[in-house]
Amino acid sequence: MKFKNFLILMIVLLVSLSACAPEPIEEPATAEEEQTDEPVESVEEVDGLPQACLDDAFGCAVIPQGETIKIGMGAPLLGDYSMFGTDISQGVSLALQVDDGFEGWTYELVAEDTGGAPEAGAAVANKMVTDPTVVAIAGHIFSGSTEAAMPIYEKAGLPMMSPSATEPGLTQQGSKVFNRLAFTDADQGMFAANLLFSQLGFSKIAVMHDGGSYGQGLADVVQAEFEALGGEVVAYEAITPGEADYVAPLSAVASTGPEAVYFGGYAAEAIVMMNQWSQAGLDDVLFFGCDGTYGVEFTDKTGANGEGAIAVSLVPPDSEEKSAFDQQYGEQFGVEAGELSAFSWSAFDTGGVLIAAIEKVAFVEGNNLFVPRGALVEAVRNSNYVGLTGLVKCDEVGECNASGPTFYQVVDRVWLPLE
Amino acid sequence: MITAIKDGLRAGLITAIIFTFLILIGFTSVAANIIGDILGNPQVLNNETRLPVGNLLIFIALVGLFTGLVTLKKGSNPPWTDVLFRGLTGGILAGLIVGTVIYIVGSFHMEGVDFRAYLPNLGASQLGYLLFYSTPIAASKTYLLYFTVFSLVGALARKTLTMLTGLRNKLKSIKSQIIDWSDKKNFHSLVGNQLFQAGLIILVGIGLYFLPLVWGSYWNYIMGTVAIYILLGLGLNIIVGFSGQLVLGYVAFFATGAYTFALLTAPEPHAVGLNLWVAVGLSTLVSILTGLLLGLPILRLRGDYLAIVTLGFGEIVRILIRSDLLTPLTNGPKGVTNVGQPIWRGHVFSDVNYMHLLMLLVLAGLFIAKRLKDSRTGRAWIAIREDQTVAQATGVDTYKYKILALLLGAAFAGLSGALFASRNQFTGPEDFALMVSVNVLCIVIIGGMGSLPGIILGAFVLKGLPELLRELADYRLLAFGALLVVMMIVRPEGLWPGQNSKKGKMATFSNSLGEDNLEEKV
Amino acid sequence: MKLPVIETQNVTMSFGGLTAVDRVDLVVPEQSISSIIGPNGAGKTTLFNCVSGFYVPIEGEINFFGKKIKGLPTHKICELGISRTYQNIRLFNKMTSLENVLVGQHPRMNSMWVESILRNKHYRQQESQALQYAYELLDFLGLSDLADIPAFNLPYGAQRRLEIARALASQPKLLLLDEPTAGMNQQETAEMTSLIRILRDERKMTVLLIEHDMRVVMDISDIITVLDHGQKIAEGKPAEIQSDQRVIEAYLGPGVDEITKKFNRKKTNNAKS
Amino acid sequence: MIKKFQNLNITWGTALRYIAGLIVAVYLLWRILQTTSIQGSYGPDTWMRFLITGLVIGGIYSLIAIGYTLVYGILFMINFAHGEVMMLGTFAGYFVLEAFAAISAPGSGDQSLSLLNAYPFPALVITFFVGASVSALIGYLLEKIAYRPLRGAQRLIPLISAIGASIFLQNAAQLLFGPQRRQYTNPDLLWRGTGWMIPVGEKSVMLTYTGTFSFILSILLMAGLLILVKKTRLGKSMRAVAENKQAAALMGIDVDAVISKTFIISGFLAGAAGVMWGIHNGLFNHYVGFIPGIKAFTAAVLGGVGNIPGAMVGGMLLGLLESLGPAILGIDFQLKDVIAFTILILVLIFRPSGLLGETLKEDKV
Repeated sequence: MKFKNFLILMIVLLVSLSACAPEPIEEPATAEEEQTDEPVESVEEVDGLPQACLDDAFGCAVIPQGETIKIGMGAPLLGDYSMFGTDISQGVSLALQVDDGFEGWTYELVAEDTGGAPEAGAAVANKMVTDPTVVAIAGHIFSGSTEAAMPIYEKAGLPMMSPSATEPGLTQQGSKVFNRLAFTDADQGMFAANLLFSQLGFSKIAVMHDGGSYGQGLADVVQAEFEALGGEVVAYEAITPGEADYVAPLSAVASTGPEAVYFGGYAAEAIVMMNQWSQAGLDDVLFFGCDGTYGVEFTDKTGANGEGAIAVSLVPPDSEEKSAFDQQYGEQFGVEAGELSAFSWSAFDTGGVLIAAIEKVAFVEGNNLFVPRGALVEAVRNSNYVGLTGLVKCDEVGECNASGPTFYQVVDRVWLPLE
Repeated sequence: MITAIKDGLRAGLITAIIFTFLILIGFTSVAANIIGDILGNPQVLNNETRLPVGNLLIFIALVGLFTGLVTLKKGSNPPWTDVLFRGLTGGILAGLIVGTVIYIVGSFHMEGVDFRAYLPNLGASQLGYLLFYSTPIAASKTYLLYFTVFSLVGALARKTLTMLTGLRNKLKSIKSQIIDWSDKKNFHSLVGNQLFQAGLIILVGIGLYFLPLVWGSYWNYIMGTVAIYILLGLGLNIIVGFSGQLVLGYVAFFATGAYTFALLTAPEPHAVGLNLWVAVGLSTLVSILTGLLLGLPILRLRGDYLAIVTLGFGEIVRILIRSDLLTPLTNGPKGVTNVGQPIWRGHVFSDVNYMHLLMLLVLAGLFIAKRLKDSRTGRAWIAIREDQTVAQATGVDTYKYKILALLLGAAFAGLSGALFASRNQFTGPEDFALMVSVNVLCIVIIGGMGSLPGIILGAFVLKGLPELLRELADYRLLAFGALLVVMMIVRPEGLWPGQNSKKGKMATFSNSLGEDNLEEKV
Repeated sequence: MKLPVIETQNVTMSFGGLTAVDRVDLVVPEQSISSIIGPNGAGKTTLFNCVSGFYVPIEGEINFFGKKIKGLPTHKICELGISRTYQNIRLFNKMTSLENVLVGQHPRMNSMWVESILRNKHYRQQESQALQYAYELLDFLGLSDLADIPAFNLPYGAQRRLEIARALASQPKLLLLDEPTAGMNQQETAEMTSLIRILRDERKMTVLLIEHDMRVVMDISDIITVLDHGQKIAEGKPAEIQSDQRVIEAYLGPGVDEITKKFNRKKTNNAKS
Repeated sequence: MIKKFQNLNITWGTALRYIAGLIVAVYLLWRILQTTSIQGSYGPDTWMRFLITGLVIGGIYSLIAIGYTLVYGILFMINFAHGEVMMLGTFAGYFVLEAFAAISAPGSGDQSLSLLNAYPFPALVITFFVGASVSALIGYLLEKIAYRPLRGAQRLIPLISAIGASIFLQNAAQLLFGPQRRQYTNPDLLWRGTGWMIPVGEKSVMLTYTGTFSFILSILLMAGLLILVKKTRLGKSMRAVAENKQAAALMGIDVDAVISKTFIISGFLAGAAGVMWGIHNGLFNHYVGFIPGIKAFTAAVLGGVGNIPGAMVGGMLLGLLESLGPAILGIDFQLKDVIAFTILILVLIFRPSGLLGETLKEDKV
């Protein structure tokens, strides 16, 4: 009797297996169907689609009157990386808010929590592509989450503009939709190594990172470039992020006698390290950070200990627009721009770039706003926009920061551009 | 009378604290918005940045009602005057506290104090809304009025409800009928009927086949995650639910499986390019070996010692994966990208195929777990869980069976790890944080220890619910944490307990006492 | 000469300086009912724990049909043919009566976990045999109506009997019963007594029991061993024990005449029955 | 041959255990010899720095670990939310210090002199007291709301409830106070990165004021706790309840009250540790309790969970292992947690009840 039971189950399993098997034969067809899935749905909603939409490879996003043009975002809004997500979503939403809209349609940011995890990044992406009024993605924030989300947006034809995903490999995969404002670790590392060796004249440095993909990527580049230039990297050490005490690894680094310490990582660890600088016996050693360590938080929280530290930012020195943004940001969110993360300004620009691109391709017909998706993907790639971070002009793989990094040094508790 | 006032005051205090907390976390305006959504009220009044006050008032009224309801204790039926007192004292106290808080905060706000440096939710727009865009004193009076009135209404309403005992009894009888029904022999015989069973299975099978076709990619993704977590839950259930060994580092096996698969199929960093199905098998095998490596020395440990050792092991695996030391092998913190996708007859799996594959595996996993549970092996495990010492004296080689449980659990984890990596086409060390182990453990326990349908339910609650709760945005993890606590208090035996567990609460208590007394004081 | 079922030589067990069992020699002949008695804390249960393998005696030897079993893990000892019950009942609470007995049969079965997934012939055969035997045992102990009830929900007397059923399930040669009649009323005690006799006479088992109820002990024991402060102070047939001065002193302190009377009264009772 | 094995009662597990132990021991010895013999390895000043930082962190771990151990000793449950109790203490202390820093000292004509800098030590005492008390209150409420209704349930049930409470508290703190990192405003006297310079060898090593302060305070608190447990009536009843709840209840001890007080004490210590963390480290946010929580739990188990001196020793040992371990073994500092957890596993394999835990009379029973 029991065996019969088993047999039945096996048969069911087999049936479902065989049901599974032949399907991929029709795969090419279904795949295409899937790609044009959403536009087709919108076709049913609207009679007589404009020619531009029919021509477009991905069709159009159709936004009826009264609805908003949505820009999606996958960001760590909860959990221990929530500062980044909160800050960037605030920056982008401010950009959408100050814009006066397009022909009566306003913009709205739809930020979903990823917790910073790649898995959740893919989940959010899958959610974004099901909303037909989402036209572009600001983000994602971390490289892992971006990596996981890219193929999904690629299929749906949603252009991405990340203010903060720096992993060099992201733009090397031939993605049409992915662009970023952040400069890659490779570029930044090269500039940093050059500065350290040629301009500042150091020959012995130590390289440290926080064990994350961002920090490690930078550290590796700096190490390689510095050695290529003829310098000596006397210590290479990683720390565990989120700890209270880095005296031990810093002391170990100090004992090798470096002239400067390069650190790839974020402000939280950099601040703790700076405050323990003299405890570790690194008094006369220069701290050289990256764009993750730049920002008011660093100067605020290191005080006198942070004096002389160097960091990088894609934000050019103070401009009028920047001070206006800083003021508005502070008023609206109760924290200073750059206090939560170093990405407030690039987040604002991300929003600006996307809006500019949308306004280039969108058009109104009847009561609907049409955004041709394929055209938008191209428009973002062809952006030519001047924002807080300077010129935004994407190259053929989607590296959009055209103005290069600016180096800053803490002098009297303020970041001043380094000559 | 004194108890009435006491109860009232307690209820008032509790609500006041909760309401103040909600104000401070900014939930009041979110709740008001939700109410507005439900009632179809406009969110923003025309051309003004002011929010409609009505929605907020409704929310306050609801909280007031809640105060009134909790002034009466469950099952009690005090006289009307008493109820009046309870409702009044509760409402007045809550109103006074909340009103005072609003008054103080509002006055400071009016003088231009910015609270946001410390309490980011007390911004100008939120505070203006909470003050109904009027003066602090007027606003606090409104709070007092609303709380008092609606608390009174709530208390009276509850009393009225209690009065309608007939209705309650009726409800009770219906409830017991439902329970009776499931216990009745004829139901069992119906379920036991092979034809019925087969029909049910086929129906469910057809449903499962068509669901992924109509869901769309988002739900396929979410449900895929749920399915992977069901597999993980099934595996951990063998270890924790069946054999009773508290393992907090289950993620180690998951990570081993995912990384083995990723490294064997991804073009970088090794370009092994192994056949995918072989890689799946190998991942499972490597996970089993990891289990053996861990299990042999440590499975003699008991209870919480085992928990911390396995927790440590999970952390060791994660730290090693992302460390500089193993970066050449594992690609370090960057993770492995372009992990191979399953291919069947030359075609890459779509999300629908994937969902089908996962469903199939979940079914197979359930089948295996069910058969194991009802066998000699399963009985030995459960005996170990119930009383390890006695199980061994009854002839069960506990060490061997504990290792077997760990290995089978690890196999499930390795398999799901491989699927996880292949579906995401990416795997990185951050996917294997301690919280994954904790989540899977929660699945096992929320569903009901050792219960197989419970695991499915648990996986839906744990991985599906947060996705559903996305509507609550920032508040979803808060709500989730609170739900976990409440569920443990209300239904400690799990959502779908395995057989006989209802009285298990007392049983294990006496059991644990027994264990303490074991070292017989001679 | 037949080998004794259990033969302990010089068994000593101590916990942190306190010697619980002190050089005890014990011989249990085959197909007998032997009892261990003694005041509280005399080391009876410790001796049981040594025999069933929970404790490894720090000194001495334990032989089971001439085979050394000291230091073997408890499941090996169970496989050899020693089963036991516990003073404070220890059942697998969440399992039903039937499942408890099935677990008891564990050492007699050898199907592997793979077989249980495949449900091959060997597995099905074994399962059905086990099930049949389990029902037999439940029936034998009057528990067949309670087969599907979780052990925890059973009445006290049934729990005691279920524990014995579980112990019997492995078809042991030696059954160790730790206070089988504790907490039972007169009728239940009588039933238990007759059950133990049946085990010896019909099932050809050897029973070693710890018991406080003197009537039961005197009634059914073939040999009684008396422990006090971990030492064996007397051994012999019931009649011999009753008159042993050291035993009386151990129980009630030295120089109490009343006791003799009490024991004598019991003796007459025994004689009557 | 196999038979002989059986008679020796050595199973494969035990054999493997010892072989693994031997291999690890030989490897460790080799590494230590290697790192210490290399010319130009760390100088005495560097070793001194490792030692100091290890002791300070160890003191904080010890305080948190005691909380785990106290609760475990009485309820046999892992209070997973203990790290969050500490986190709320850190927040409370922060707000108190901010208040002191914002108010200018009365009496002195100098407007820029804050109360904090005018009376640094009274201010710090109040900060510690408030931080610890808030944590104590949270601990009390936690027990009352999340654990007490589960008294007598299966052992895993309170664990899940604790996990839920932990998630709740963490997110509540984020929502209440925002996600940003904050920094303790220390009095100028105790500013981070200042301290005494002690000459060691040719160089000098800084003994920070904050570190010394934290270490001394943690030692004082631990001593106080030991006295409380050993000498007072409450301590005795705590031990009685830990030994046997039913018997204690029969002796007229109010078990619930004792459990509540245990949570209050463990919360108090955690809060003190949280404030210490803030003063010594400075930076914190709602996530600050999680990692120290896990570490302290590890420390508690390392020393023998349920054993108070064990938690102290375990905490100190863990702190030292983290700072000295990688240096001694010549391994990346990134892997310090791997070292710590490996040592934990090794200790438990050979001493299943931790370093100072009572060994069961026979591990079979």
